[in-house]
Amino acid sequence: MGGNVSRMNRDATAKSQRGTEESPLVKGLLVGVCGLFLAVFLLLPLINVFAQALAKGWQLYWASLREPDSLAAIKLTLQIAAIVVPLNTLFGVCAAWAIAKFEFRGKSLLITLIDLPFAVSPVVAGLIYVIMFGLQGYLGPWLDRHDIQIIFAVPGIALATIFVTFPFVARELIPVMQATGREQEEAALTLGAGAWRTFWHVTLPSVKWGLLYGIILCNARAMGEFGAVSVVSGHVSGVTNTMPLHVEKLYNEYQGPAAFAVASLLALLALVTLGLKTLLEWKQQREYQNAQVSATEAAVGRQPE
Amino acid sequence: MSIELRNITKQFGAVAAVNNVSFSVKEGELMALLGPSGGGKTTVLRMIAGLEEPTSGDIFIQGQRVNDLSVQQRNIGFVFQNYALFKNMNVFKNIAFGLKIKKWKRRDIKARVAELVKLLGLEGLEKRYAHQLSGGQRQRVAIARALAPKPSVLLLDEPFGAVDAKIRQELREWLVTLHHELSVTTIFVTHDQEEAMEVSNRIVIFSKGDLEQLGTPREVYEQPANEFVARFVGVMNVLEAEVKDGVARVGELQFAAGDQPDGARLRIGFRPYAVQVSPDVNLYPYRAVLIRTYFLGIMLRLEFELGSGLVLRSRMTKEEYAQLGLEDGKAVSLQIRNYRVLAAEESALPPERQSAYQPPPSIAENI
Amino acid sequence: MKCFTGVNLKTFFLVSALGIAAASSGGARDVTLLNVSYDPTRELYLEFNAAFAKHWKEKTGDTVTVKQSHGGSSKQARSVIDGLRADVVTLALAYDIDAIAERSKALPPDWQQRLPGNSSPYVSTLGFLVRKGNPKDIKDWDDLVKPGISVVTPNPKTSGVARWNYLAAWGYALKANQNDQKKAQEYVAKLYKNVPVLDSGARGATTTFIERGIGDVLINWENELLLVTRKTNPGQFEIVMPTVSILAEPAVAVIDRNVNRKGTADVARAYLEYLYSETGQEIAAKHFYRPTLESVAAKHTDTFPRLELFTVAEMFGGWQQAHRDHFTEGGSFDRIYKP
Amino acid sequence: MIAKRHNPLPGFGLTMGCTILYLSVIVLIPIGGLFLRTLEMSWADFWRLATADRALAAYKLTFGASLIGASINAVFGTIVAWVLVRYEFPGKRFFDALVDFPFALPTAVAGLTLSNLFAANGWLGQFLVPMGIKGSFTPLGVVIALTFIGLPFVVRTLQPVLESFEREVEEAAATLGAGRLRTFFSIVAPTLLPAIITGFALAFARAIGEYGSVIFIAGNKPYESEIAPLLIVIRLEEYDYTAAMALAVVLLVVSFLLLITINLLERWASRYQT
Repeated sequence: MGGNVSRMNRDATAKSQRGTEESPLVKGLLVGVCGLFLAVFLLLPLINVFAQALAKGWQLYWASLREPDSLAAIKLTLQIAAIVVPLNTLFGVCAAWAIAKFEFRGKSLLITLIDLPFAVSPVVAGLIYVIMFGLQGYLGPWLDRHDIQIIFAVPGIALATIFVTFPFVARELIPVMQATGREQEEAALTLGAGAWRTFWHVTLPSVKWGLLYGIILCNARAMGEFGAVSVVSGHVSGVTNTMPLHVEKLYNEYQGPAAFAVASLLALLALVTLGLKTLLEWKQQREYQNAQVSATEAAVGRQPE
Repeated sequence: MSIELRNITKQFGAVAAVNNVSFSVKEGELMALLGPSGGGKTTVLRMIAGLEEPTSGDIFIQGQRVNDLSVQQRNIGFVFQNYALFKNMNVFKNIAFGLKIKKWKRRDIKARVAELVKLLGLEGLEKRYAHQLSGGQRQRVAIARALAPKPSVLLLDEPFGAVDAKIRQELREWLVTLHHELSVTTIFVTHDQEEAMEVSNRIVIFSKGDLEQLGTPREVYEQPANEFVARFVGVMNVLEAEVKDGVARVGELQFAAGDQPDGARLRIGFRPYAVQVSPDVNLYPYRAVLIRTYFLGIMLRLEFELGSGLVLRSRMTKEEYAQLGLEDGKAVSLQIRNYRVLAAEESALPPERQSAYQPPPSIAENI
Repeated sequence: MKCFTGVNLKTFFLVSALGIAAASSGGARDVTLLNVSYDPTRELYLEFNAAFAKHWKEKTGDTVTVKQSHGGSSKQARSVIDGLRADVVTLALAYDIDAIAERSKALPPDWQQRLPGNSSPYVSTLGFLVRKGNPKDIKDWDDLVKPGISVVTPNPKTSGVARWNYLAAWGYALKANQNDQKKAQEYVAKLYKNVPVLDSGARGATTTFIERGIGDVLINWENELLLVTRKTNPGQFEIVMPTVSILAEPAVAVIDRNVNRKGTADVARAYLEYLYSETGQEIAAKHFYRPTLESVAAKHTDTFPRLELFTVAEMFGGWQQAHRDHFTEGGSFDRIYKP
Repeated sequence: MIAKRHNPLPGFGLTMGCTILYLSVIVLIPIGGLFLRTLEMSWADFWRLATADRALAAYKLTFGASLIGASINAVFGTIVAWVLVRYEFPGKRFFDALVDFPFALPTAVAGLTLSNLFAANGWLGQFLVPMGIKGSFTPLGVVIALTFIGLPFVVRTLQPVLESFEREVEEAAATLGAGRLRTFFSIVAPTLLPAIITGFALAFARAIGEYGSVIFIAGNKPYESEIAPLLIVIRLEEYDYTAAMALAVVLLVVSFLLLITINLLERWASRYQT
């Protein structure tokens, strides 16, 4: 899911395709429908965020962002991402290695379980942690006696976010690692490289784009999660309000422009994510093309005998 | 004339994929378009089919100008390199597809498909899907599908490119037989000169968008129009020699240089079969040692080192090798019977020249 | 009550003074309180927290930082039940604090007796907000059920104020129909037929009415309406007070278990008690809550017109009873609000 | 779980151990906790809570709106994927990148801006509302939000399939005399269908659980514009933990079944591959 979309075949479509092409009318119509659909559903909402954020001027915009509660929300959001993303990356790499490089019973069940957070409602994700760690839940009373706070504090928010963003890195990496196969690692092993060295110098470089891609998506989702965090946050201004929750709070406080100002930061994050993703795809494509070119050169260089 | 191309040019952006090409194919002929990849031969085929539009020039099929006809209207059969079978249809439905489009009656479709299934040896596979077939079977389904609506011409793009060597040989022979039976005008594209020579009546040779030569297999082999054809069809040794006193020299080899001035550099080309070898070290003008023998099945490839260190490659049959009593390290004498002085440009090719010495009658011609 | 408070405070100050004397070399403490409150009190507590911090600094030398959490009243109570470590709760309904007491046992069931006025330092009532010039000519409850009138009120299932709104309407109808429950239900059912949106909280409803331009009448806290007409959107809306309304008694309490653990019991209690002080009452009035201290209330009679107010206790037999009758699954609200 | 056959690569035990541990702590044990808690209630209680009228209304809206949203995405997503893969037009790369926007945009922001757009005084609402199309605070708003968040799924599932779709197959149909429409419906569509259905299922699965974007734009009226995840939150706020858990279990089971369906679909989609 998410999908690492290959753009390898694009050049093939550049040729003229007489007889297998739609008439210009149909073409124009389809492009128009596509453009209109994307404009209404994607472009307008995006522009609207910034327009509303700046509706009352730059001064108010900056003032809303500089407000202590906003700064605290931004800080907390970054902090959560800093906890969640490395953990999920580590897990993603482990899971991808085990799943992509080995055959074992129950593999498809394991993959389905890894996918589960994609399909589970964020609200349910929050709820299960309340049931686990809340005072009315399983571990709550014990945690309370030992003065450990999980929900309504950073650990709970981090846990809920981990749950929701759990599959991103693993799901991006598994197909990439499967595609590269085992030969490279086996070759490294026959050359006497140790396990760690093999992983670091052989496996990682060949999956780096997929890995980065997963990390970026994971990060975007971690910073933007709302439902799950909302259930376990406690909404304490300046303490447990992440940026999305702060947006909701500001919105409920009649501070529309301020809400949109913070929202615009999140939209900006989304844009940066898209930009990085496009850049990654471009790099990956270029690397692939270079490899293709040198392969063709090698093939052409061979004289027929 | 079944198919005729007049001054066809195809530009992709600034690049001319096909450059002012004219040729014609006779009714019932089996024509090969031969050339290295990127030579423009597939583009020519696609233009005949109507899948590409020529930038300029005219295409005629059975006397009718078809430039303005769409693919659908041209009534051609096209077999794609990767077969392009419809994955969501079984063999029967694949073959019947074109007939359904032409609104044949169901009974007629059944009969026609049965006929083709039999002709192409696909009995029992009617219900299979593409992914359940072998490469050769897919190839035959693709041909059956193309032939079903009785096209006026059959176009095949690298028909044997995707099958392995052994099946390729069978398929070639089978294509010749099939063509013989149906005698439908056929053009096929290949980059394999052996395949072109074995299967076709005539060959068109392309390089970088230009038509280099058109002729029967024998013509293009024996009378190549230029160095490209000579090197592409068959194998050619090329030596670079310097002219001194009217003679071109490389190592101890000497070739008549005609009226070339001293210091001119000439390129000398000759087929491996043109190297004549004798165990009698005095029979031919040059002394050499056989340094290595490669067994290529019925043919052998030999490498001779001359006194100057120059290495020549030659080919001969196993019988000949035995007859001459050759083995690695043996000293021999040799000469180059036929050779050409290659022009500096790869354009026109001067006629072949012969060396002064004639072969002894005991040794067979070995072209 | 007053006396008790006073004694308490005095003792407390004494203890604090000793504490300061004892720790004078070590310097003042930094204390953080968490006040878990409901939506419309943000501005009130923003100012009150600053005042209290100043007051506390003067009295004890300690620095108090009060963190706020706002949300729907029930949602906030639920968080405390699940372990949100509130020192004090200042919620819309005593019922929500009862729920905390009952489910988490974090404070005694008789918490309401610990502070004056049933632990309601300020009260409020409900009013109507209409668009400028009152185009639909809304005057009293009866006008709300006229066809074509669009009424904005939040969802009683999730919002404190929405329950007040609901009970106020019900109570009005009871009074108007000589306690006929059936007629009251008919009236309320008709009223909710005119409601296009049920927001989950008081603030959401106000936003819907003001920013999104939905509805002809907004039923909301008096303080919320005054805030709109006097501060955020002056000149665009008008307040209409009905002849009869309900006396809303927001309640406050110290969450014993949390303050005992954190050692903030004294400051937390002082924080709530300060709400009853003249300063606290003035701040409440400034943010359009009706002060309970007579001396302060007298100064604000033009802001808070006198009208006939009934309480939940007298009309519905207390919150527990009212909740059971009206808001539980299958209660009156479910019966009338079923499209 | 033991690696079958001999495999010389190291680290299976370690990575598998870490994976299972992490998965258990984050996902399995908490979900198990939920189920365990649900077991404390009787089956009759569970059934009563999970199928209360209000819950049924919420499911109806959630599944109905998800179904409509996913269907809209199936149709328009196919067009978008087709246009992005097949045609050249100015701004193509920009639109292509923009397709992932709903993945990247926090759902709360999506809800905020969508409800603002479709409100009576919003950019779109000012034209639509007078026409009687009320986007904000109605079930239609739920559909709009769910369409937005599900948009990338069909496009991104379909794009690689379309890109790897051999043009020769279409050309083959053309040489056999088939026109564009005929080729599309008898050759192209059957090949794309599994990918479209998979994308549809993914969008549907995502839509069912969606919370953040919907609560901003839906009116959240019980029986009318209240989605199932919101009902869970409301039950929690009513201190009704058992009802919240019953609903959560229903949603979880549905999610799990959908995931399995999607896996089967993906297998079905690759049935013509060798």
